[in-house]
Amino acid sequence: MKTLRFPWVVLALAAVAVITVAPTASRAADGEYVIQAGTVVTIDGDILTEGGSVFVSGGRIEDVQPGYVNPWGATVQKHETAWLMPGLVEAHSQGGLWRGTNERAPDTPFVSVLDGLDPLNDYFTDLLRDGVTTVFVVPGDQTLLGGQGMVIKPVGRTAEEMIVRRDAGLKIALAPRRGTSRMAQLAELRRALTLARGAEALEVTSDPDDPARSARQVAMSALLEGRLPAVMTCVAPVDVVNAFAIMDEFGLTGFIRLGSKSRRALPLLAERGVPCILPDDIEPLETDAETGKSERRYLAAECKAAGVPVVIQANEASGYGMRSLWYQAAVAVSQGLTRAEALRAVSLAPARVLGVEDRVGSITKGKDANLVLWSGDPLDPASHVDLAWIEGDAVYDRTKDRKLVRLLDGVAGSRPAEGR
Amino acid sequence: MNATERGARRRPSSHRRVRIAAAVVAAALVATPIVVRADDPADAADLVVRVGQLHTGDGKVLRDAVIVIEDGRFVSVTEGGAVPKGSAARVFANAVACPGFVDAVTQIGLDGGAAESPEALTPDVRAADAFDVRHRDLKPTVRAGTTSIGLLPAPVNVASGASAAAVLRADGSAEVLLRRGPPVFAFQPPALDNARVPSTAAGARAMLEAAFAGRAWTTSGEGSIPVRPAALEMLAAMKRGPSIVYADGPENARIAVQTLRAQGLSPTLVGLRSAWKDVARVADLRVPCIVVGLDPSDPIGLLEMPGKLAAAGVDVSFATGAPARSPRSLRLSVALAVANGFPTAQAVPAVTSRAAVALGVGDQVGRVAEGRRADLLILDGEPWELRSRVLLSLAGGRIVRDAAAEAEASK
Amino acid sequence: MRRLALGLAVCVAAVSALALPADRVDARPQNNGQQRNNGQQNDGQRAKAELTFVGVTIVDGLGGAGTSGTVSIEGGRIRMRTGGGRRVDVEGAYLAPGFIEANGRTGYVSNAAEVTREMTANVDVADLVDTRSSEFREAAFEGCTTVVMVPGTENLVGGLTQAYHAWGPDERAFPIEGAPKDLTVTMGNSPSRQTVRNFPPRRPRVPPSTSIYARRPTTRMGVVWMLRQSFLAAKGVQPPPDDADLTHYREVLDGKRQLRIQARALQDLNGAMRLADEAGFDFVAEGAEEGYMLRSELGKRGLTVIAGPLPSVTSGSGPDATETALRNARILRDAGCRVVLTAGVGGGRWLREQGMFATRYGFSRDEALAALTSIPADLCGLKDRGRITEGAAADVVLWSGHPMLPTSRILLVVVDGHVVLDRTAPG
Amino acid sequence: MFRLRLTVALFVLALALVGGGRADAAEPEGGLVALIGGEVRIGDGQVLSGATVILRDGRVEAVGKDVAVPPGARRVDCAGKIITPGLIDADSALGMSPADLSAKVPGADARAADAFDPWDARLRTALRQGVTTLHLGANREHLIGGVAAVVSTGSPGSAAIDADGALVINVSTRRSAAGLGGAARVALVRSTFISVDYGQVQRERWRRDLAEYEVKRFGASPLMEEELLLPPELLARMRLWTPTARAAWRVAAFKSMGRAKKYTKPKKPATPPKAPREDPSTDVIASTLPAPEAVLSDDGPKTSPKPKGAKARKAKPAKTRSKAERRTFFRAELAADVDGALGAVRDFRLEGVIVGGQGLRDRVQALGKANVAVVVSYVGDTAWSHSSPAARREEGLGAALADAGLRPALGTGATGVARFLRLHAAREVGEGMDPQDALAAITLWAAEAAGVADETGSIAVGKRGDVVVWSGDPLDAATRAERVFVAGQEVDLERD
Repeated sequence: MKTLRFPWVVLALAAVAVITVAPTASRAADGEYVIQAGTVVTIDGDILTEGGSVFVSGGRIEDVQPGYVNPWGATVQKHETAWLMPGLVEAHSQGGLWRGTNERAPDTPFVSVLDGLDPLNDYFTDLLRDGVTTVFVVPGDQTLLGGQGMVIKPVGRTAEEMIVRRDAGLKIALAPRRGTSRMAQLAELRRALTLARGAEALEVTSDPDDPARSARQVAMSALLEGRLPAVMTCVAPVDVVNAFAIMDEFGLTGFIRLGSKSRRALPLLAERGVPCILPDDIEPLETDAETGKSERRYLAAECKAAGVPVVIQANEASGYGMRSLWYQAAVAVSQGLTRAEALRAVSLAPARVLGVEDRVGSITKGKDANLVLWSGDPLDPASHVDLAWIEGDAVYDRTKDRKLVRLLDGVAGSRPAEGR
Repeated sequence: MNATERGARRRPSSHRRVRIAAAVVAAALVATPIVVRADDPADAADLVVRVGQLHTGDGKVLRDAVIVIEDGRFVSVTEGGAVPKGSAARVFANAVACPGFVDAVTQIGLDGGAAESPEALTPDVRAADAFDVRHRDLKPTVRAGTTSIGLLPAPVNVASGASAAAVLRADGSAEVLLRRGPPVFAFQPPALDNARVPSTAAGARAMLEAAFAGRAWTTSGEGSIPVRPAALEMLAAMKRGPSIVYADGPENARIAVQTLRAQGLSPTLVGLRSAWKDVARVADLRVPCIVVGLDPSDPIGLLEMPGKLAAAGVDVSFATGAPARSPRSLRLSVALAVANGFPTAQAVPAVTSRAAVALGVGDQVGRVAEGRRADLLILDGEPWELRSRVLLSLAGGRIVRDAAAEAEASK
Repeated sequence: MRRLALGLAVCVAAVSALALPADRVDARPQNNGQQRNNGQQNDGQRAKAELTFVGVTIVDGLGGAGTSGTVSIEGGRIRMRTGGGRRVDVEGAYLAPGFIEANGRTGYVSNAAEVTREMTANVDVADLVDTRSSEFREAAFEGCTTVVMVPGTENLVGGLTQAYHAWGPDERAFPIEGAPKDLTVTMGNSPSRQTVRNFPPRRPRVPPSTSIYARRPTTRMGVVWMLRQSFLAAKGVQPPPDDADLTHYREVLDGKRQLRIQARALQDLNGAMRLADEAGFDFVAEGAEEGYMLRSELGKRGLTVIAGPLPSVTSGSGPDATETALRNARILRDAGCRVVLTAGVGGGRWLREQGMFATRYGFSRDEALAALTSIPADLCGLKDRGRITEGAAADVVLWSGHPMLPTSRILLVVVDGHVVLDRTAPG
Repeated sequence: MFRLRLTVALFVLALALVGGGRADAAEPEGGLVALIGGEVRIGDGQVLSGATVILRDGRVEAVGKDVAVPPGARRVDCAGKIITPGLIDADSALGMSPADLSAKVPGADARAADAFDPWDARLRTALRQGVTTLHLGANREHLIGGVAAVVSTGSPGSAAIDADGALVINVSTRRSAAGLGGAARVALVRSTFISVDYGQVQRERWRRDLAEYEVKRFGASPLMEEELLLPPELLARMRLWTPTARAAWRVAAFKSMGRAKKYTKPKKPATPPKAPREDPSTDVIASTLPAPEAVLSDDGPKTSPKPKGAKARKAKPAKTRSKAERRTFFRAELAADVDGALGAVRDFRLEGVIVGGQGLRDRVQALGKANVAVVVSYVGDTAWSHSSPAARREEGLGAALADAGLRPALGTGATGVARFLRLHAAREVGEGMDPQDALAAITLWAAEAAGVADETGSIAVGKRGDVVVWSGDPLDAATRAERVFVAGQEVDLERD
C-alpha cells in the first residue's frame, strides 16, 4: 500500500507551495515603512551591532541609520534579537528551468531562459527559505553556444514579472560537450564566431530592432559588440587559456564559471582581471593520475590568495548543506576568509559580476529593498529566515509557511512547529 | 568424464592439431606425474663458449667465463678456466652472457580457451592439456631471447587449475617440461564478479577455507552451489608446496596470502597491476611478486612499484602476460622498471632464476650451471639495456640467432 | 649546565654545516631521482605523541557545556592536567573528542557484501574494506577519528562489523583490537530487490526471476520468513535449513553479540519488533526514517536508534519510499530512545554536517556533539572513546571554534595518540 | 607567417609564467647558466668532450671546448656527465585527451594546440625522462586530422613553439591499415586537394570577374571615387567587407547622394558573380598548396574552367607556384599508403612529411627521391602491442631508413608512451641502428620533421635553451636525467 500514497503526497506539497506564495505578495499599504533589527549587515558598510534602522519607500532603500531611530515618521517593524541582511545573490543556476537545461543542437545562441522558466517551481520558494532574493538562471553546459540567461527575482506569477536584468549573458562552453573533443569544440566555436562576425560585416543596417535581422544575428551581434556578456564555462585550466584566446580573437566581454579541476588557472585569472565564479563544490578532492595521490583543495582560500575577488555559488546537486548559500559562506570562513569577505562573496561580489550591483547585493541608499530577516547569525545552522522583502513587498513569512511544517514534523505531526 | 578428458576434447581446427590432441590425451591417461622429456629431433652439437662477463642467473657475475655445452646441457661453467683441448671455442671477449629468459605468466598456445568458467573451483584442470606446441607465437618469443614460458590458466576461477612450464626449441616449437605445476588461484576480477560465485574476496576466502576442509561452502538460506567432490578432494589433498595466486590490489593480495598460508601453500603473487597505491602493504606480506605486463603508458606509480618492492626486500620478477601483451616485450618491461628505480643487480635474476623457481622448474632452467638446459643469451651490452644486440642465443644447446652468421648471409 | 653547553655546541656545529658557501658550485647528489620511496614501513606502534593543550575550551562530548582548562596527551591517554611534550596554545580554540561514525558504509575494495548468498553471517567486513581508501583519510581530516565499518545492505544478513581508527601514521586506517563485532541484518526493499542472479552466469538480469537459481527473498514477507526460520532454528525450535552455520545467531540469542537491524519504513520497524519479541533478542535499529510515527512504542522499549542521514530539505521523501521528518531524531530522543547520528553512505567526511544540521532541527550544539561522540562510543562498546575525561583514549580534535559551527576550522587531529593532521605549526 | 606570430604572441600573453620562485638557492641570476666540463652531444652527430654550454635568457649563447664563462653565470659542474639537447617526440599525443585522438573533427581548421593541457600530470614524468618538446599530431582516426602543433613540456607558463603547424592527413589510421581501405583513402585525399585547388582557381576567377563587373557597372574605377568621398574610418571598416557587400553598399550610397541618375541603367542588369562559399577548412587545406599566380595568365584556359578531352591533357597550364605556406603530415602505415602520399606530394607540390611504419622500408628509394621528411611512428606498439598493425613490423626499421640516408625521426603516437622516448630509441639501436643516428632521430631529425629545426633540436648558438644533463648515456635505462633546462630555465624535477 505504501507506494500508492506517494503521488498523493506530492500533490499536497505542490498545493501548499502555491498558498505560501500568493497571499504575502500583496504590496504594503502605503509603500513606506522602517525595519529595525538588533544587527544590520550592510555588506559594503560596517555591521551595525547595536541595532539599525532601514527606511524603505517606493520599493527602494531610502536611508540606513544606526540605532533604533525613526526620523522619517513611517510605520516601524522592530525585531530586537534578529539580524537584517540584504538578499543573497545566486551567481549561476539552472534551477526553475522546466524540462531540461540545454537544446540538443549545440549552436543555439538565440534560445532564452525566459521561455523555459516555471515561476511556480519549488526551487524559488526554497531560495526564499535560504534568504536568496536574486538568481542568475542560465542554460546548461552540454552545448557550444547555449542560449541567453537572465538575472531574476524568485517571486512573480509570470517570467516577465521576475526579470531583474534581461540580457545578462550568453552561455559559451569551452569544455567539450559529451561525445566531442576539445579540439572539435574549439574549432566549431571559432567557426560560429567567425561566421557571425562575417555576417555582421555584411549587415547593411546595423539597427538592432530591424525585424529582418534573424534572432541569431541579434544575439551574435550583441555578443560581438560586447552588449551581451559571454558566460564561459571552463572545466580544466586549459579551457581558461582557450577562453582568453577566444576573448582576444573576437573581442568578447563577460565572465568565466570555473570547474572543480580549474584551480591552477586562478593566477592567470588574477593577472587578466577577468571576473570568475568558483565551482559549486569549493572543497574538491584532486587525484593525481600519475602517482595516485589525492589531496583536498580549498578553492575559496586559494582564490583569495591569488587575489581574485571571491564569488561563491550554491550546489543544487547536494541534499542539504552545500545547496544553501549561507552554508557555502560559512565553509568559506572555515577555509580562511573573514566573515565580511564570505558574506560579500554571496551578495555584492556576484551582483558585481552579473552587472546588477546598482540594484542588489547590499543595504545601500538607492538600491532595491531586498531585505531578509534572520532569527540569528546567518552563518549558524541553528538560525533561519523569518521574513523577507523583495523590492519593498513582503514575500516570505515563516509562520505562514505550511510546507515547512510538513518537512519538519513529517505526516503525523500536523500541529505547527512549536515555538521556533 | 573428468577434467582432463574435457580439457583434451577441443575443436580440432586443423589436421595437425587433432594428431597432437590425441597424443596429449594418451600421455595424460598414463596419469603418472613423470616428466615427459622428448629428445630434440636432431642431435645437439657440442659447443664451448668464452665470454667476458657471465650473469649466472642467481645474481652472481663471473668474469672471463668458459662454458662447455654437450648434448643440450651445460657440462661445465668455470671462471677464467682454460678451453678444453680439441674443441673449437667461440670467443666473445667483451660480451655479456646470461641464461635464457623465463616468461613466468603467459597463455601462449592456449588458444583453445584458458579456463573452465562455469564453476568457481576447478583445481583439476591442467593448462598443459590445451597447449599447442607449434603455436605461431613461439617463434618470435624464442628469437626475442625467452627460452622458457609458464602456462597459467586465466584468472577466471578462484581455483583456476594447475600451471605448467614449457621450454622452447630453436625451430620455434616447444616441449612441456612440467605437466602439473603449482596450483593457480585467483582473487581478482573476472574470478570475483557479481554475476557468479563468489563476488568478493571475502566470499572467495570462505569458499576456499571450506574446500580445504573438504566441504562445500554453504550458509543459512537457499541457493547453495553444488561443488564436484573431485575438486573438493583435490583441494583438501593440497597440504604443502608452492602455489601461484592472481591478485590485482593490496587488500585482495592480503586476503589471498592469508587464506593460502593457512593451508600451508607458499603463494607467489601474480599481476599486482593496481597494487601500486599501497606498495608497503604488499611488501608486508613477504611473498615473491611477479609484475605482469609493464607498459610504457602505465602510470608512474605502477612503473616505480618494482623498485619500491625490491627496496623493501621482496623478490620481484617480471612477465609479459602474452598474448595480451607481445611475447617480445619481456626485456622491454625490465628496461622500463630499471628506468624507474629497479636495481640493476636484480634485473637478470628477475627474469631468469626467480621466475623458474615460481613455476617449480628452478632446478632445470633459469640458471647457467652444470646439468641445466643449455639456454644462453650472449649480448654486446648489459641484458637489461635495450641498446645491447644479440650476438649468439642458444635454446637447448641449439643456435637460435647467430649475429656473425646472419651478417654474412645478408651481405 | 654541562649538558646545556654540550647541547649548544652540537647546535652550532649543525648550523655551520648547513651554512652554504657564498658562491657555491652546485654539485647535486648522484642519484636524485633514483630512490623515491615514501619513508620506511611501520605499523600503528610508532611512538605516540605528547601534547599539552593550554587555555582551550573543552567540550567533553557528554552533552555538557564548554569549560576552559588544560588537557595533555601522553601514551595515547588523556590527562586532565598540564603534561610534558609540545605546548599548543591557540587563542579561542575548542578541544573536542573525535567523532565516531557508528555506521560506516564507504571505503570498500569493490562490493559491500558477498552478494552470491542472501545470508552471510560469517563474512567479516574486514575482508571487504580497503583500509588505504582516501575515504578514511577524508573522514579523519573532517574530525571523525573512528569508523565502525558495516557490511552492505544487499544481503539479508550482511555479516560482522569492524571498528577502525580512521587514519594512522602509515597512511592507512587500522583496526581497533578488542572492539566488539555486531551482526547486521537488513529489512525492507534492499535485500529483496537485488538483480544479482547466482548462476549460471549470463542469466537474464530482469527481477524478480522465477528461476530456481534466483535469490530467494523477493518480497518483504520472504525477508521476515527467512529471518524467522534462521533465528528459530538457532533457538532449536525448528530444524536448520541445510547444514548452515548458525553460531552467530545463537550468540545474538544468548545476548553475547549485539544485533543491528536496518529498518526504515513503518512496517519494517514493526516487523523487527515482532521478530524480536518472537525469537527473544534485543536489537539496535538503523535508519528508522519513519520512526517518528512509532515514537511512543520505540520510546517504551528504550530502543537505541542510529538515525539515518538527513533526507533532502525540499522533497520530504526518503529511501525505501519513506515519508521523512527533518526533526525525526529530536522526536525519537524526546520519546526516550537513545539516538546516534550517522552519515551512512555519505561517509565519515559528512558526519560533521549531520551534527551541524541536527542543531537546525531540534538539537542543541552540545547535544548534537554527544550524538556524534560519547553515545555512539557506548553503542559500539568503545567505552574509553568519544569523551574528554581522565584516562580516556587520545582521540581528540582541536578546532578554531565550536565543532558544530560550519565556520570552525580543524587545527589538529590526534587519532589513538598519533598526530594525523597538524595545521598549528607556523608557516 | 603573420598568423603564426600573432598566435604565438596571444599564447604567451595568456600563459603568464606560473612557476613561482623556488625556495632553494638555485635561482639563476638573470637566466645566465654555464654547464662546464660535460661531454656535449650536439644532436647532429658531433660529440665534444669536456665542452661548455652557455645559456643566456632562454637561448644557447655559446657551446664549445674552450668557451669563456661570462661573469655572474651560475656555474654547474658537469664533469663525467653527458649533455644532450632536449628530446623531441616527432608524432606525439602526450597532454591530449583520448577523445581528441578519436572524436570526429569538423574540418582541417581544428587545432591540436587547443587540446594540449600543459598541466597534464604525465608531462612531469616526461620532463624527468628528458623529453622537452612534443609535435602533437592532432586527430588519428579520421581522414582530415586537423592542424598539428609543436609545444614545450616545460613549466605551464612556457609558450607553444608553433601553435599553427602542419595539416594532418591520416591515409591509414591506427587500427585499420588494410590495403583496400588505403587505396580508397588515397583517392579521397587526392580528391580533397583537387577540389581545394580547383576552389582556389575558382576564387581567383571570381575576383577577376567581379572587378570586370564593377568597371562595366560604374564606368570609372569605383574604388578611386570612394577614396575621395568617404571618411577614413568607414573606409577602414569597409576593407573588412567582402566585395559583394561593398558593391551593394556602393549602389545604395551613390543613390542616396542623388547621383543615381548619372549612371545609365544597363540594359540587362548585370548580376555580380556568385561568391564561392567561405569555409575555414578549405582555407587551411589551401594554405598547404603553393599560391596559383600563373593560373590567370593568358594561355590559361580562361573560357571553360574544366579542360576536357585530349587537349586538356596536352595543354596543361604550366603552374609556376611559390613554396607552400603550410606543411602536410601524411600518416601511412603500408607501402600502398606511402605511394598514395608520395603521389599527392608530387602532384600538388606539397611540403610533405611521411609518418609511417613497415611501408617506409619498402619504399626507401622513392622516399629518398621525394625529399620529404620521414617519421617512424607508433614505436611503442611495435614493442608492446600484439594486435595493432605496428606490431607486425620487421625489426631494424630505423636502421634500414637511417642507412638509406633518410634522417628518420621517431614518434610514439600515444599519450603515455612518449615519456620513455629514449627507451624506444635504445630498442632501435638494439635492432641495428647507429647510436648517433638514434640520438639524432629523437632530437634534430625530429625537429626537422616538426618544422622547427631553426628553433630547437640541437645545441647550437641562437636555438632554444632546451638542454638535458644525463648521469650516463641517455639511451641506457639505468641513466637518470639529473638536470633539465627548458628555455634556459632549470626545471625543479622534485616538485610534483
